[in-house]
Amino acid sequence: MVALLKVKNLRVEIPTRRELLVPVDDVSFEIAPGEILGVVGESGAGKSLTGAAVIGLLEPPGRVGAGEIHLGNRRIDNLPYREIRKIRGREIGMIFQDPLTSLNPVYTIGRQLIETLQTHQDLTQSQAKARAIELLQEVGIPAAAERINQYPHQFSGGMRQRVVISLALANNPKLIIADEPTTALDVSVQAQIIKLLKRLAADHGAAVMLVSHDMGVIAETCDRVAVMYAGRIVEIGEVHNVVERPNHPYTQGLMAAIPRLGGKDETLAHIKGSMPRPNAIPNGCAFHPRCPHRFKPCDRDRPDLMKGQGSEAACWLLQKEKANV
Amino acid sequence: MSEQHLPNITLGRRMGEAMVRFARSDLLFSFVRQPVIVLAFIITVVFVLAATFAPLVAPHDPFDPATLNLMDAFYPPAWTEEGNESFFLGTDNQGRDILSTIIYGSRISLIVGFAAVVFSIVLGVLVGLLSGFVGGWIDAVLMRIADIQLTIPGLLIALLVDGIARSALPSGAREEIAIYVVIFAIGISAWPQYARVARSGAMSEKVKDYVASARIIGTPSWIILLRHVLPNILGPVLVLGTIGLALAITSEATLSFLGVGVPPTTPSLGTLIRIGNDFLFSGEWWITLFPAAALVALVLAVNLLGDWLRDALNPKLR
Amino acid sequence: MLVVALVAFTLSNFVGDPISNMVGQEATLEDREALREQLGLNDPVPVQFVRFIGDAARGDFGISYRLQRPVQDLIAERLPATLELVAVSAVFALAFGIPLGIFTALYRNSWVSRFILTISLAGVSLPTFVLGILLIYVFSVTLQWMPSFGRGPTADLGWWSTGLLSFDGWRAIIMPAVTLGLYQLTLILRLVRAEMLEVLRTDYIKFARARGLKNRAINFGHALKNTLIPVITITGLNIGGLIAFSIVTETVFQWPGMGLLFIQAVQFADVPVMSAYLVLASLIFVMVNLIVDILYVVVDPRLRTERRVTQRS
Amino acid sequence: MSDALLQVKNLSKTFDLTENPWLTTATGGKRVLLPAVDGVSFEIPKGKTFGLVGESGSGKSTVARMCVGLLQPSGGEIGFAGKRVTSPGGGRGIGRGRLQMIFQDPFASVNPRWRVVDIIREAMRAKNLSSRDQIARAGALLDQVGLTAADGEKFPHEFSGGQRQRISIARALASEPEFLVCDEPTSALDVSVQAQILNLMKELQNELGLTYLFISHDLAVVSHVSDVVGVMYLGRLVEIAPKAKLFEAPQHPYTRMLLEAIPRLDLKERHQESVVGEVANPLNPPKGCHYHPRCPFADKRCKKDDPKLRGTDGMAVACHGVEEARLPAWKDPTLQPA
Repeated sequence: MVALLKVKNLRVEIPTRRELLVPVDDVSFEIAPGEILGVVGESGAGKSLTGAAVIGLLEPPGRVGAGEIHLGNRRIDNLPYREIRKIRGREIGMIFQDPLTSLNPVYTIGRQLIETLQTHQDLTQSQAKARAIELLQEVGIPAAAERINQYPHQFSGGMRQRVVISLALANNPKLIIADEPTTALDVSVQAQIIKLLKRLAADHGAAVMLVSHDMGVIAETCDRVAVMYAGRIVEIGEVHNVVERPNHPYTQGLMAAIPRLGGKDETLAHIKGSMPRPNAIPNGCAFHPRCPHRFKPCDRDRPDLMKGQGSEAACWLLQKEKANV
Repeated sequence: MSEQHLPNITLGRRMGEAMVRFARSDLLFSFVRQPVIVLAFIITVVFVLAATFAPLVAPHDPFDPATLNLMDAFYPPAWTEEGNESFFLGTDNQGRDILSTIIYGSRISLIVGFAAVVFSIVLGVLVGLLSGFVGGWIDAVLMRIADIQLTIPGLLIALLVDGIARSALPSGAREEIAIYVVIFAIGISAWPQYARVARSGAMSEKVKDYVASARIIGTPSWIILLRHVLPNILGPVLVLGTIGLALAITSEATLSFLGVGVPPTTPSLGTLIRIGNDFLFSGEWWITLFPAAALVALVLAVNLLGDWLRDALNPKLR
Repeated sequence: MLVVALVAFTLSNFVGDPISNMVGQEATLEDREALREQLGLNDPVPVQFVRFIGDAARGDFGISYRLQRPVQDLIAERLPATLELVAVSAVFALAFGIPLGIFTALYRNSWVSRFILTISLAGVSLPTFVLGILLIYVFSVTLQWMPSFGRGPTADLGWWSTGLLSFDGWRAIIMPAVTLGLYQLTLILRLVRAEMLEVLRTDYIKFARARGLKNRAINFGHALKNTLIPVITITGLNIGGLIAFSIVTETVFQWPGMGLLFIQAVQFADVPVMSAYLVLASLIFVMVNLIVDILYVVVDPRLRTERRVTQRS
Repeated sequence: MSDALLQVKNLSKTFDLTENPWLTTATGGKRVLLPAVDGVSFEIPKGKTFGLVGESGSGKSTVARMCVGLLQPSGGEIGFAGKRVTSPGGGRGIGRGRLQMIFQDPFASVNPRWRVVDIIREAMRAKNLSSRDQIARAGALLDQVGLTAADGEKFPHEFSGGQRQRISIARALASEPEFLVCDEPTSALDVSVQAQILNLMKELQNELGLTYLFISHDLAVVSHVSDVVGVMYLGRLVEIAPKAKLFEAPQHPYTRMLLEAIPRLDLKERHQESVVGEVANPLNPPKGCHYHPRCPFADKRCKKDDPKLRGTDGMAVACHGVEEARLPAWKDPTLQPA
């Protein structure tokens, strides 16, 4: 199948007074229509910046330093403002982390929905309103016709996130970027929002890029997953492969560090140290100082993604095995 | 307990480290990158130095009647045709050297400004800390007072306090203590601002977990207040204080201009402008415009510093 | 209000001895005592206070010691001049301050914005009276374009005398209004800019961009309304500042308003005028605050419904 | 129970959130009261870990803060080592330093303007140690939590979140406590760092014989560290059980719902029918059983009567349905993919 989103060698740069930071480097991935790709990583891995770069919303002075982003047949990373604006909300929808702050407090949700619809579609006021009510019903807001005239503060956290989702989906985008959509929510609400997101993506035939730090959420939701570390993808593949047979030592450590429900009293496996700051990313494989399996090439050469068992991983161990065979 | 905490051996080393930290800090970095700020800093330093060493720096002593000569009155600045070499910026109606009166006037202005700001910071921070940290009805009462005062403009408060103090005091004492009255009037008119900043700082700090931790350890409240909370709210207070200094200098000048500030015997910049204003229409512009320029330069420099300090210390604006 | 009334009353009791101001040095002790009785100064303090409140409520503040005329007549004469000055200044400050604030926030890295900001800092640093003197020196003394003092010709509309109906009246008000309004303008400009920058960083603005809304809709629809909420408060407070600084401006320009009346009263310890001024000024402050509160509710829907209490787990 | 180090009996806390207390009282208006904790009882034996789990608004943090004396209970009592604690302050009532607390936010829990060594030494005030001894001991503590003595000279901003949490732990240990209250100590940390901290806490418990009250919203984390787990909902304890029991055979419908809702690595499709609704506004909790509006098994009685926590053998549940034995058996979502 032809990929909907193609990201090739994406590099995000943030010039600061002292140095040029490169929080995302050489990131490549594809998302097929209707597919849900998870992007997982710990804080500082560059996963949210990758999402922002795709929709062209990097905060200045952040910028795309190199690479290409294609949506369908069109390259979108070098479009002028007028063009990329038309893509935002129309072809790519985005959902943010905090439903409490994502909605403008001084306007009714109806106004915000109608405005979003009319920006991209030729609708009359009453058509737009009817569509807005439909959208609210679709995301499971009871009594949508009345609640459309309410302000965001009159909704609970879970309901607000539903409103945010309806806004992101208002114009039937082909791609949805969801940046930690459930992190600010309680577990029980999180489960409902994930379910809703999956259902809507399927109904609308939209592809989803789900950015999260929570491997459990990713495992439940996604078809494929990309694991990021220090600005690079270290492993990418089918979710069940990555979860069950991770190839990269970082992914292996990550999986072993997650406490399991009703697990035994054993000590959790853990990786020593922590993610490097973006101004101190080690040479070679960025993970090598923390890696229990490092050997000669690791601190010199940066590994590219290589085919492993089930998934692809950026680790010299895979190369060594191949060479040995 | 801090002295006991820091043995002398490490003190020197820590100060050394602090200097290194400052040299590497963003503060210094953003300072040297902006020539305007460096200039403002130099102007402020020049004013402070000139004011401190006024008797040494000023070419004449404008308040020594022995050296005054009415024959010297109304000399225009030295570079004009009728100018006199020894009076660089000219003289006023009593033959006083304008440059010297400006130097002495800045001294008064700076003293009043500094003292008023220190007074309102001490009062405001004390009230704000107490209000924010203790909360409850003390907070309600203190903040209500501050709110009421905030709705009344500072200038009016200062005028009022000044007026009451003047008439309540015997006329003989007025001249001598007029300067303290002005300091008090300006200081009292500005405290609510510091109180509010200190209060909101104290309120946001006191719910932080390091304060909770100190409580669990059993640290007494006043130590928590002084050693934990106070250092963490001082930054914004000092920024406000810098801008407040400019405001206090302006207020003093305004009061003096209105004739209710410091007495003409020890004129501040505002008094000088007031005196000179009478001669503006008759063409002796230098008597009022030079003190006015000095005042604006000083206030502008201090404002620039305060503005820069606020931006430099606010991580969100970087 | 009551607090101010108390202050004003205290003022009238303790500030100097009005009698010695009213009568000359040669007046006899009996004359003084008679005048004291006539003014009610010998009554117990609470009685005086109640009478003061009662009189003030009816608009009666007594007789000016200095001018020997009823204070309310003096005020009625002077009030329109001050209110016109304050109104023109406020309009001037808002009309320039808000747009410039928005501009400098939206184009915050352009050199025009930096220039405006530097100028505005100069505006903050320029004391009102110095600005007034400079304007007089440049436009009245040197260029002789503008009158240096007074209101120009006024027209009577019932009890209100206005200077805004003639060209000369406008010519007379421009310099005082600019003098008075410039400081407020710079304050408003800097406040609008700071608030706007703050709002532009919020998540809902980011989300609005992600929905592809047009820049116009984001900046003027979403950001501006949220920006104006705090601006309203400060502007309200600043009306008070305008009234206070009208004292200075009126002194510089010899503008025949209440401020000038007040400062002359201060110099002569003319207590009835002072207390009348204070009561009136605080009445205006209270009214402005009330209007601000009402505007707040109109702009911010969160205040219209019951407040939600954020909970801690 | 005599071997309980901490006993909590019928603990309650109501916050008065009335905007203007005097005016409201004077005008006879209604006060805004938040019943944050309502009749909570549990015991923690020496050397064990009691986990408290719940969603936002459950009151778990309030319980923690009352245990260390940061908040004064509105009702009920707390006993420590057999003595009733009446006064607050981790210690004036108990003896300074026997109880300590570790907090959630590693950025707010240490004073940014203090050096690490001074942060740790503050907790030694009560012990009469010379400066030299204090510094030596601070170094040893830093060593114990996986940092070095040299780190003591640094300021907090030079450390990562996980390292700051280690500093917090070192500070808590400085007064040689027997009991540690841990309020979401790993919620702000990344998974790999969380594992480090959880392991460290376990090691310390084994070495020093510490007793923990461990609070978290994350069931998996609580299940990992605890011996006994209590589940809270809107200020009430709804179920207490030894860890294994709770996860194998949860009784309360709320506990069951949580177990269904929590995302798992090992399954993609499963049944989540009972996962509905949101936590009600704690200012106005539902009558009767607080959970009844979300409960699939609620009946008339649930809407009216408060259920009492009943049970034996260290297990207890507050549910009319369980009491009347009308709940279906628990089906683990793992075993029953939908």
